[in-house]
Parts: sequence; C-alpha cells; structure tokens
Amino acid sequence: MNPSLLAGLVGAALVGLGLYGLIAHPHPLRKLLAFNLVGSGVFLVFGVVARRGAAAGYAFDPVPQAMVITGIVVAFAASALAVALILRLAVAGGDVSLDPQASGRRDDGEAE
Amino acid sequence: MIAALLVATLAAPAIFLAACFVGKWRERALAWQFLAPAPGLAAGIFGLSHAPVAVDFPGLGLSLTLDPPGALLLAFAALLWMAVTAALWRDRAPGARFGISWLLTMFGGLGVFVAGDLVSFYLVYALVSLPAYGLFAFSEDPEKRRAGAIYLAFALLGEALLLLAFALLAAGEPHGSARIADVMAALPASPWRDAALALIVAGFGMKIGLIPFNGWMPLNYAAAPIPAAAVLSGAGVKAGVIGLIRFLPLGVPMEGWGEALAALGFLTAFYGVAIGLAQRTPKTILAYSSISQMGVIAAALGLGLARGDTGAAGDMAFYGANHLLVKSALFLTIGAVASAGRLSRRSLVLAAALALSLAGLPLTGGALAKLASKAQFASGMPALLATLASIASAMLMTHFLIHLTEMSGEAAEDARRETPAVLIRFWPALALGALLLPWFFADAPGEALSLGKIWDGFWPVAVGVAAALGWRRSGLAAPKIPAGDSIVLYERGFARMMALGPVFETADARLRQWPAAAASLLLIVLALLAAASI
Amino acid sequence: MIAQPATTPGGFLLVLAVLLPAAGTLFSFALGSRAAEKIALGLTPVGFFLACLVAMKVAAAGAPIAYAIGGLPPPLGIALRADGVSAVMMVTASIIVAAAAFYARAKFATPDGVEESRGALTFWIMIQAIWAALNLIFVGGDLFNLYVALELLTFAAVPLVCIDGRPETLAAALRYLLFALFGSVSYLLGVALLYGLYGTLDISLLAQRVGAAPMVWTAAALMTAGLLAKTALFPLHLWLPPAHANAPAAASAVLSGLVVKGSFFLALRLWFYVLPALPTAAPGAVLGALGALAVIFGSVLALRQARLKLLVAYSTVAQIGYLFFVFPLAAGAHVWSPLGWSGGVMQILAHAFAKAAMFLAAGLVAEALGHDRIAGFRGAARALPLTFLTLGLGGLSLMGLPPTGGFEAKWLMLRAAAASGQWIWSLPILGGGLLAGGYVYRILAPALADGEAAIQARPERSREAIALGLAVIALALAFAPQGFFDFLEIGRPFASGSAP
Amino acid sequence: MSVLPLLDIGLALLVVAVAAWTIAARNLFASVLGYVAYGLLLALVWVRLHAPDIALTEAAVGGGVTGVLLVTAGKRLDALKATRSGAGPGLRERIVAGALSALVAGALAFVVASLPTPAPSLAPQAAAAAAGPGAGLGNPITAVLISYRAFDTMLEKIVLLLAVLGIWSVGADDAWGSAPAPLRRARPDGAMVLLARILAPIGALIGVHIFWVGADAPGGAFQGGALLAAMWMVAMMARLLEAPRIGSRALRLALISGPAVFLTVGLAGNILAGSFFAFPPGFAKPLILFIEAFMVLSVAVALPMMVAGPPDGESKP
Repeated sequence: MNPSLLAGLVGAALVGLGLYGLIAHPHPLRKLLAFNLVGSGVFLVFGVVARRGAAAGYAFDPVPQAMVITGIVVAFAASALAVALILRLAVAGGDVSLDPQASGRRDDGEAE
Repeated sequence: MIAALLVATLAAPAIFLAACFVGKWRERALAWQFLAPAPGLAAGIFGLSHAPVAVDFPGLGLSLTLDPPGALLLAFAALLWMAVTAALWRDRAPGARFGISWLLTMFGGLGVFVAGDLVSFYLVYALVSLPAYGLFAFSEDPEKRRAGAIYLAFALLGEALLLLAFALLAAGEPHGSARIADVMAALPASPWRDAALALIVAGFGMKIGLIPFNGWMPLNYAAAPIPAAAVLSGAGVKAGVIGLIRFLPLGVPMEGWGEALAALGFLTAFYGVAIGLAQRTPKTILAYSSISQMGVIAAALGLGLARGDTGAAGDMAFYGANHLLVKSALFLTIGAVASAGRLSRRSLVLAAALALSLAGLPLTGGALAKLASKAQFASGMPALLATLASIASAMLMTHFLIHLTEMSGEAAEDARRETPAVLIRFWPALALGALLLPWFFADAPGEALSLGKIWDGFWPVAVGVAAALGWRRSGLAAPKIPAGDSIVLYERGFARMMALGPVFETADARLRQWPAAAASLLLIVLALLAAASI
Repeated sequence: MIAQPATTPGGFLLVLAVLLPAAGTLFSFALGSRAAEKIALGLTPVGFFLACLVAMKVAAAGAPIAYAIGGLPPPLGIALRADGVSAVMMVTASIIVAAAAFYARAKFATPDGVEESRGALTFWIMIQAIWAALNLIFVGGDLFNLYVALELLTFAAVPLVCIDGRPETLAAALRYLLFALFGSVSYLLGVALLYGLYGTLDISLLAQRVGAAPMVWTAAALMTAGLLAKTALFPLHLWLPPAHANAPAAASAVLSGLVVKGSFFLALRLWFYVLPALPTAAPGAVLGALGALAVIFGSVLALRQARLKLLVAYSTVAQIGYLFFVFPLAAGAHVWSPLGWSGGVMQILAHAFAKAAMFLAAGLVAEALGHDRIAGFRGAARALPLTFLTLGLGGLSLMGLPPTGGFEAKWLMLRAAAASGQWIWSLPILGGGLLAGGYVYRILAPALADGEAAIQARPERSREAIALGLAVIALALAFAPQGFFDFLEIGRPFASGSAP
Repeated sequence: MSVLPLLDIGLALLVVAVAAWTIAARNLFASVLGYVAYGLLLALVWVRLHAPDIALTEAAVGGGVTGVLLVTAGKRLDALKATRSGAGPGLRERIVAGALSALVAGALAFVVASLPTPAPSLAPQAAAAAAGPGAGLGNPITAVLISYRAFDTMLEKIVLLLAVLGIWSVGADDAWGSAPAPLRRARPDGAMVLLARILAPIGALIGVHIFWVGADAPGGAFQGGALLAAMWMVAMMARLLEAPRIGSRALRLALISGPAVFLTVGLAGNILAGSFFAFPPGFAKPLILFIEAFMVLSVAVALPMMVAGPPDGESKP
C-alpha cells in the first residue's frame, strides 16, 4: 500500500470518526474536537491529492498544500471563536448544551 | 379616445390611491373617490358601441381590452360604485381604513372588466377580492371576525387556484404571450386544457358562490354594512362572472365540460333557494338569492360552452348586469324599509317588483334578463329547469319580502344606521332606475312586451309567490340551517387541520435537536449521491 | 462554452468591489468604533455605485466581465467573473447593507464619553465584512477562493447574532457557528475531491472537464450538503430561528435577507455553472423535495409563533424552500429553463428585500411597543402606520400576491412547472402562499383592528422610511421589464445564444 | 519488504487510534489531551506525505497553539463545572450515527482510492511560473500563498482578524478596552519561569528564522508567526509578559498590519505591475518578504490574543 493511499484512508477514517462525534456528543467542546478531526481528515485528502500531483521536479503539487495551510489557519480561528462562545456561555448560563429543550432554556425569550 | 378611456379607467382609482399615501390629501382623496369610476363609466358606455377594442403596452407587459359584455358590466358597475360611494361619503366620513379598503375594492371591481392580460387580470382580481375584508371584518363582533376570516380563506384559495390556472394557460400558449385573447385561443389545443378548465371553474366558482364553495357569501353579506353589501353583491361578484366569460373557451364546443358546469349551476340555483328559504334575516336571504342567480348564470354559460356558442357571453353579461342593479337596490331596500318603519303600499309594490324582477317578472329588467337567457335555455331539460328556477326564485324573493316586513327591532336599527340618508331618501328613484335601466341596453326590448312573453314571464312568478304564501299559511316550519350551511363542516375540518399544528411543532423540535440535524446532514449527502447515481 | 479572455475591460471593478469593504474593516479596526461607523456609512454609496457600474459593464458587453488576479489566469491564478446574476446580486447586497447600516445608526452609535463601544465596533466591522464576503461570493470564480469567502461570511455573521450578549443569543450563535463549520468542511472536502479529479478549481475550466462519474457526484453531494447547512434548508434549519429572531433587527435583516443567500448562491454556481452539462434531474428533484418540505414546515411553524420576530424567522425557513425549486425547474437547456431561472433569481431578490424590510419593521415594532408579542398588537397599526404598511407590503410579497416580486417569482416558477410537466412543484408553491396568507393575516388583523396600543417610544420617521423603502423595492420588482430577465441570462450556461 | 511501509501503517493506525480515543473518551479533559497528542502525530503524517510546510504548521498550530487553547478551555470549563452537558443520544441513535458516518467515510475512502492516475497537477504550471510571478522563490508553497493565490491569503488574514474581534465581542460591555484574563491565574513556580526565560527567546529566534528562510525552504510567514505566537504565550503563562489591553492602538495596528500591507501592495500592483496583486518584475522577492514580515507580526499577535479570549475587565486601568 503506498503512503498516499494510506493517508487517504486515514483521512476518510478521521472524517468518519469526526462525523460520529458531531452527531453523538452533546458537549459543544467535544463537537469542536470532532470538527477538528473532520477538518484534519479533509486536509489529509488535500495532502494526498498534493502528493499524487508530484511533477515537474516537485515532490508535491504546491497548490493544494498551500490550501491546507490556509485551511488550518481558518480552522484554528473557528476553534478559538467557538471556545470563546462556549466559555462565555458557561459563565453566563452555567449550561453549555446546544439543544434548548434539553436544558430547559427556551430560545423564544423576549426580543430586545 | 377609447384607448385613453381604458387607461383612465385604471389610472383614476390608482391616482386616488396614490393620493391616500400623502397624509394631508388622504381625507380629500377618499371623499372625492366617487369620481374615480367616472372614466370607467364613460369607457363602458363608449365601449358598448365601439367594442371590442384592445390596447397593448408591450413595454409594460400590459394589455387592456373591452368587449361588449365587459363594456356593459363595466358601465353598470361604475354607475353603482359612483352612486353608493358618493352617498356614503356625503352622509358620513368613514375612517381611512374603511376608505382605502373601499377604494382598493373599487379599483379591482372596475379593473376586472378591462384587464386584457393574465397578470393584470390577476392583480385586479386580487384587489376586488382581498381588500373587501376591510369593509366588514374589523369589528368587536366575533361573528363579523369569523365572517372575515372565512371570506379571506376562500378568497386566498380562489387566488391560488387561479394562479395555477393562469400558469397552465400561459404554458399552453406557444409564443409566450400573456394576453387573454391569445392564451384562450391556444387553450383548446393545449395539453393542460382539462386541468386549466377545472381550476378556472373552481377558482371563479368560489367568487360566485357555486356549491360547494358557497358558504362564505351569506356570512359576508350578513356581516357587511348595507352599502358594502350592495356593492359587493352587485359589482364585486360580477368579477367572477366576467372571469368565467373571459376564461371559458366559449367559441369551441366542449362537451362534457359544458354539461358538467350546467349541472353544477342548476344544482347551485336550486340549492341556494332551498337553503335560503330556511333563513330569516333579509341580508342572508339575499345572499342565498345571489348564490341561486349565479348558479343560473353558470348553468347558461355551461350550456353555451357545450354548444360552442359565443353568444352566451353577451347574454349572461346582460343577465349579470341586471342582477348587479337589482341586487344592490334590494340591499338598499332593507335600509329604506328599516328606516321607514312600515312600508307604504306604494313602496311595497316597488319592493316587490324589484324582488320579483330576479324571477323574471314581466315589465321589469328581470324579464329582459330572462329573455336574454332564453337562447341558452331554449328547450328540453334546460328550459324546464330554467322555468323551475324562476318559480324557485319567486318563492325565495317572496320569503324575502315577508321577512323584510318582519325585521326585528335590532336588525332594523342596524340597517337604518348603516344606510346613508341620501340613499334612503332617493330609494324609490333608485329602485325604479334599477327596474328600468336595463331596458335601454337590451337588444330587442320590444320583444319582451309581447303578450306571449308577458304570460311566459308571469305564470312562474305567480306560481312561486303563491307557493311561498301557501307555505307560510300552512305554518310548516323550515328546518334550522345555519347561515353559510356547509361552512360549518369546513370549519370543523379546518379545526381538525389546525390540531395538526402541534404535531408539526413537535416534529420541528425533534428535527432541530442537534443529533437529528447532524444526521440529516449526512442523510442529505447520501441521498444526493444515491439520486445522482441512479 | 465560449472561451473568455481572463481579464475583460472593467474587470478591475470586481476586485475593487471586494477590496473596498475589506479595506473598510481593516481601517475600522485600527481607528475604533466611532470611525468605523463613519467608514461603513461612507462606503455604502461608493459600493452601490461600484455595483451599478459592474451591472452597466455587463449589460454593455452582453457577456460576463472577468479579472485574473495578479495577471495570472486560471488554473494557477484566481479569476473573478461577474455575469448578469452576479451584478444583480451585488446591487441588491449594496442596497440592503446600506439600508441596514443607516437603520442601525440609532442602536449602534458609540455613546458620548466613551472612547469606543463593544457593540458599535463589532457591528460596523462585521457588516462591512459581510458585504466584502458577499461580493466575493457573487463574483468568485475559484471554488477554494469561494470557500474563504464563505468562511469570511460565517465569521462575520456569528458575532452579529450574539452582539447583545444574552445567554440565549450566545447559544444561538454557538449553534450557528458549529453547524456552519461542519457545513464548511463538507464543502471543502468536495473541493479537495474536485481538485484531485481535475487539477483545477476554476468554475469555467471545471465545467469543461467534468463528467458524470461517481467521484464527481460525491464531491457535488458533499459540497451541496455543506452549503445547505449554511443556507438552513429544512431539515438543517436548527440554528436559524433562534439566531435570526434574537439578533438586533438591523443584523437580522442582513442575515435573513442576504447571508443565507450567499451559500445558496454557491449552490447555484455549483449545479448550474460547474455541472450544467451533467444529468442533474434526480439530485435536482431531491433538492426540490427538501425545498417543498421547508415551505410547508416553515410556514406552519411561522403560523404558530407567538412572537413577531420568530414568525418572520420561520417565514425565512419557508421562503428558503422556494429557492430550491430552481434546481428542478431551471436545469438543462429546455425552453422552460429561462422561466425557472428567472423565477429562482426573482425569489432571491424578492425575499431579500421583503424580508429585510420586515425584520427592520419588526425591530421598530418591538422598540415602540416594548415587546413583539403578536397577541399584544391590537390597534398598533394606527399608532405605527408606516411600519405596519411595511409589514403588509412585505407580507404581500411573501404571499405571492401581485404586484410584488414574490408574485413575479411564483408566477415564473409555476409557468416553468407547468411547461416542464413537473406540476408537482406547484402544490408547495401554492400551499406555501396560502399558509403565508395565514401568518401575514395573524400579524395584520389584530394590528389593524380597533384598539389603543400603548406606545413606549415613537420610532424615528427616517428609520420607518428605510424599512418602507425596502418593501417598496420588493413591490417594484413586479414591474421588472423583459430586459431585466434577459440580463439575468447573461453568462448562464445554456442561456439562449450560448448553448454548447 | 522495507521497514518504512510498516512504520507508515503503524503511524496510520496510531493516528486513527488516538483520534478514536478523543471521540470515545468519557472525560472531556482526557479527550482534549488526546486531541493534542493527535495533533503532534498528525505532523508526522504530513512529513511522510512530503509536506514539511504543513507539518510545521500542524505542529505549531494543531499541536501547540490549539493545544493551549483547548487545555485552557477545558480547565476553565472544569472550574465552572460545565464539562457535562445533558444526556447524549441513546444507543439506537448512536448506532444510526455510526452507520451514517461509516457510510460517508466509506464513500470517501472509495473515491480517494479511485482518484485518477496520472493525477492532474498544477506543479508544472507552478514550476513554469517560478520564473515569472513567483520570481526567485525557492519554496513553491510560499509562491502560491503570496503570489499566485495571494487573494486567498490576504482574505484569510482578514478572517483571523474577524475571529479576534468576534472573540472580543463576547466580552462584557464594561470590560471593553481592557486586557484579557491571564492565561494562568496562579503565580508560576520558578522552574516554569526559568524555562520560559530560556525557551522564549530561542523559540522566537527560530520563528524569525523560519519566516526568513520560508521564501526558499520549508517555512514561511504563518509558520514563523505561529512559533513566535507560541513563545509569547509561553512568556504569558510564566507571567513574564501580560496580555495587552485590547483598546491599545499599537495592538490594533499590529493586528491589521499584515492584511493591510498585503492589501496596499496588492492595490499598488495595479499601477506598478498592471494588475492587482501582481509584483513589478525584479521587485517580487523583496516585496514578498516585506509583506511576509508584517504577516508574521499579525499572526504572532493574533494567535495569542485569540487564545487569551475576551477582555475581562479586571486589569482595567
């Protein structure tokens, strides 16, 4: 099995694991971890595409690799924003559940 | 000239409407809005001799047309709107909410007769239907609010059916034209002909109260103040008549469709009378009379459709025009009688002539209307049914006259308060006008004066009156049927449907739980993949 | 497909349209909230002018205008392209952003005596960022560049949801963020696969290369599902009602009117510009069916809300559903495709203006009455005539009654449905209109009834006028001439004249 | 059979196992620690995929900065007793979730396994462009990021900025303008301080080096900036440095400097080189280094500010 195919399968497995976490974990921080797993799985697929595209003296296609770097930055920014929201919610409400019914908090409170 | 008048027919109410949006002009615009139908009146009268005309504005996608049936109905409707509007605003100054609703309804009520393309017809048809809610439903009275909600529900349902019908009509026109004349020419060959016809009959049938869509009308007229009931029953309902005239392919024989519509029409005609006889309030009885009369029109149009007779359009326009005048005059009669307290003998004769005109009483406009319908009800079963319908109408109108004289004090007080004083003062003139005006517009008025025709017109009326009086003397009580009859069933069904609301809410709450939504995301991926791979 | 030069005259306008609000966010961030407000407001007329210039260039050329960034054409470089729909969307976005910005001045002014305030800085920067992201989404020609634009849009939209800091808005924002993030990675995964298959992400190059292979469908399915999550198409709407109903009115107007259309626009790009040559009838039907469910569920739920803003938010769930009828109705090169296409775009525009107007008006109602419970609206129309006129006109468009853009959209879609023999789509289109009639009635009937509403604060006339202005535009769309629909065809694959 | 494939397979299994642990762990904190380890392992996978630039990024961001972010978050949630959240879905839902996830992952694995050969690639174009728009850059990834796809990179920096503002915006109104809470409340012990005193300057030097060589060798603005950011965070954790006030003009300017300079040079390109984001011939390399220098600054400041969180008002002047 060549390394790029192997990495591709790892990527697919990570995506699958992350998606399971997305559905099954009630805690938002766990969902955030799941998101990062899916994200890194997707980046691995990019990496496989890049590796397979080795040509013209390059060991890889630089374009998808550059996209992964951009993607990692964006994913980090997303994680940081989500963490800030989770912490703030924990401070404000003491409860960080995402499903309003589960926590008894209703989302149709008064406006303004 | 005629083109300018057609444009002005729509432009005049539009200008008054625009003026209402400027705060300081609003009051004056509403007070003077009785002038808005003037161009329509002129166009109608002018159009009687110059129709058919068509004006296209390709840049706007707008066409205006006027054919003889439209011209006749336009002239009469404009006249009615002018008279009632002027009287109403001379007598009192209704609020802005009522005034704007009135103006919008009038806009639509005039526009339906001249709109020449699908989109503008749909627009003016919506105007004549929906804003009328504001004429009667804003009230503390729960019964009026109920009537309003039901009215709106039927109006919106009718709009939806017609929108689909018009879409099918447009799709059947190979060159992309939206002119009514073009889409109707293409309809007989269209693959969607039957669906379109069914939707047209159902859509306009709602407006004219064909069964099973008749229930809103009695509630509406009972809830509306008398001037509003007069224009709605007179001019408003005719939007449905002109709709059927415009959108039934009358030139091409449509067997099956024609017979079905005729059967539905006759059924409605007798059903309206039967239920009407069980009612006790004059306004409600008049509403059932309208249902019955519209049934006759639908039956005649159906027979015309079956034979491919374009003449049915003109005949039924005349029939409808007569009904327009008489029915609105009858509503005003309720006010006049209520304020007079007791009917003088002369007034009673006048009121009776007016009422029985709907049954085709000789020497009234109704006799002419009946004559006009003869071409459709020439012989055989239709002729028999038409005669029976006359008898039934005479019974119902006698029933109306009886209850008119026996109005309860409260109902009389309401009627007196609702009717503008001017209209009460000039009621005899109005009633006479309604009886005589059709004579000036009939094709061959002399024919109606022949002895044979007079006898033909007289005996069904006499039989009907006698039957009604005999029934009253017998003391047999009519079964108690609530106003709006079948509407009660619909309301029950609607309530059952509303009970589904919480089911939707629960389902929505479940689906909005995170695990369900996230799983849906994956399901959508898989569904798209599966769909694409088939 | 006709080969197009990488850069056409006027193409630089596209870069400016993106960079102008982007630069605005940077300067605003450095200079503080007081300056941010001035910068954002000052940019609105310039951005509107730019969008109009783009539209004029496209109309004059009768073909899309394009720009290869850095002078480097695709596949290595990134191209921007504006066709008829792009230009129309840019103009729409600039109008609604401007309206929301001027409306928001009352709420998001930096108070005197404070150097800078949290809400003001956040609002004025995020609204510019949303604008930049939308403009890029409308003109982007590269699927990865569009991913960045999509993220820019999400990052700008989320803080607006929770700008007032109440716990329920924080929860709504978090839900929105997390779900949108999964949408993003799903989209990105599809992008990776497409690159792996064809070695380019340029839309027009891809359109020439794609074939109906299972891998392409996988990529398309992943990208589409991701975009649907961000568009909140039923049943992925979990985040929308609380987010849109709890955000400040000006933000809700932009979120509901524009932001959800951004991701929808990319779905259009994907199916109609990347995959137009493929047989898309079956996936199109899946999307249409989801749209139908959205129309029914969203409308019924809107009918049952007790609060105006939640009602309007659920109405967005329903109206988003209508957008998806474009997939079965406009696909392919049939005679009815232009009808379906025009209907879909008209629905985007009509809903954008009508819904923005209604959210702005709902905000005024809530400010004036101190609450937005529909049960407490008795007589409110007499006290706030302009605001309820706005709600009424917007409602007319949602119901699809003439003369409104909403009517025009339904009329075109119904004709496409009839002409294509797909009459099934006419049922949700009409049923949704009836249900919309029901919920609009629920707002207006009590408000127009007699009664004295207790007004706490009378809204400023100028803000009422802004909301009304948007509603009037939604109305005016009904009078769009044929030339407007011809303009929408510019650059559409299979549009008459450019059939392959 | 050489050892390398076995090592590859072992690494792959380990990565998947650690990932599975982060999902399966019952305890939130254990799951977070699992993720940090996962990030470091992933860097190795990137090395094996001939992606040293990504490996550097993953190690600095995925393992380092994200690790601090998540561990800090886990601790704070623990302190707030908010590590549990409702009951999860039941067994049946879990099975459905597992089946759906497996189906999607299976489809993905199938597609990845059937990617076409020869693979399409832009490497030849990139090689050809190295003489032109990417003039003088030995590292093709830097050329892609700063030249061919400059638009992406500039916008991504704005995304970072929006995230910073978004994080700040969840703070309280009356805390606005003040500094974020310290990364560690407790006074650190001497060993930590000593470590920081030694590590931070060395790390910072390496960071600058990575940026400087990034034009030609693996590395670049983001990796360098991320390392600098990590060192600043080390110093902050040792309480050698405190987080700045968010109202500080210098902080704001540092944050926008990267995208602002990029945008300005990009706009100037239209006049000087005939196209937005084009570089005038001969000046490409110095200009790119100029832009990158400011990007390093922005990244180095933005990442720690994102980890530090919203202003908390206690350190208000």
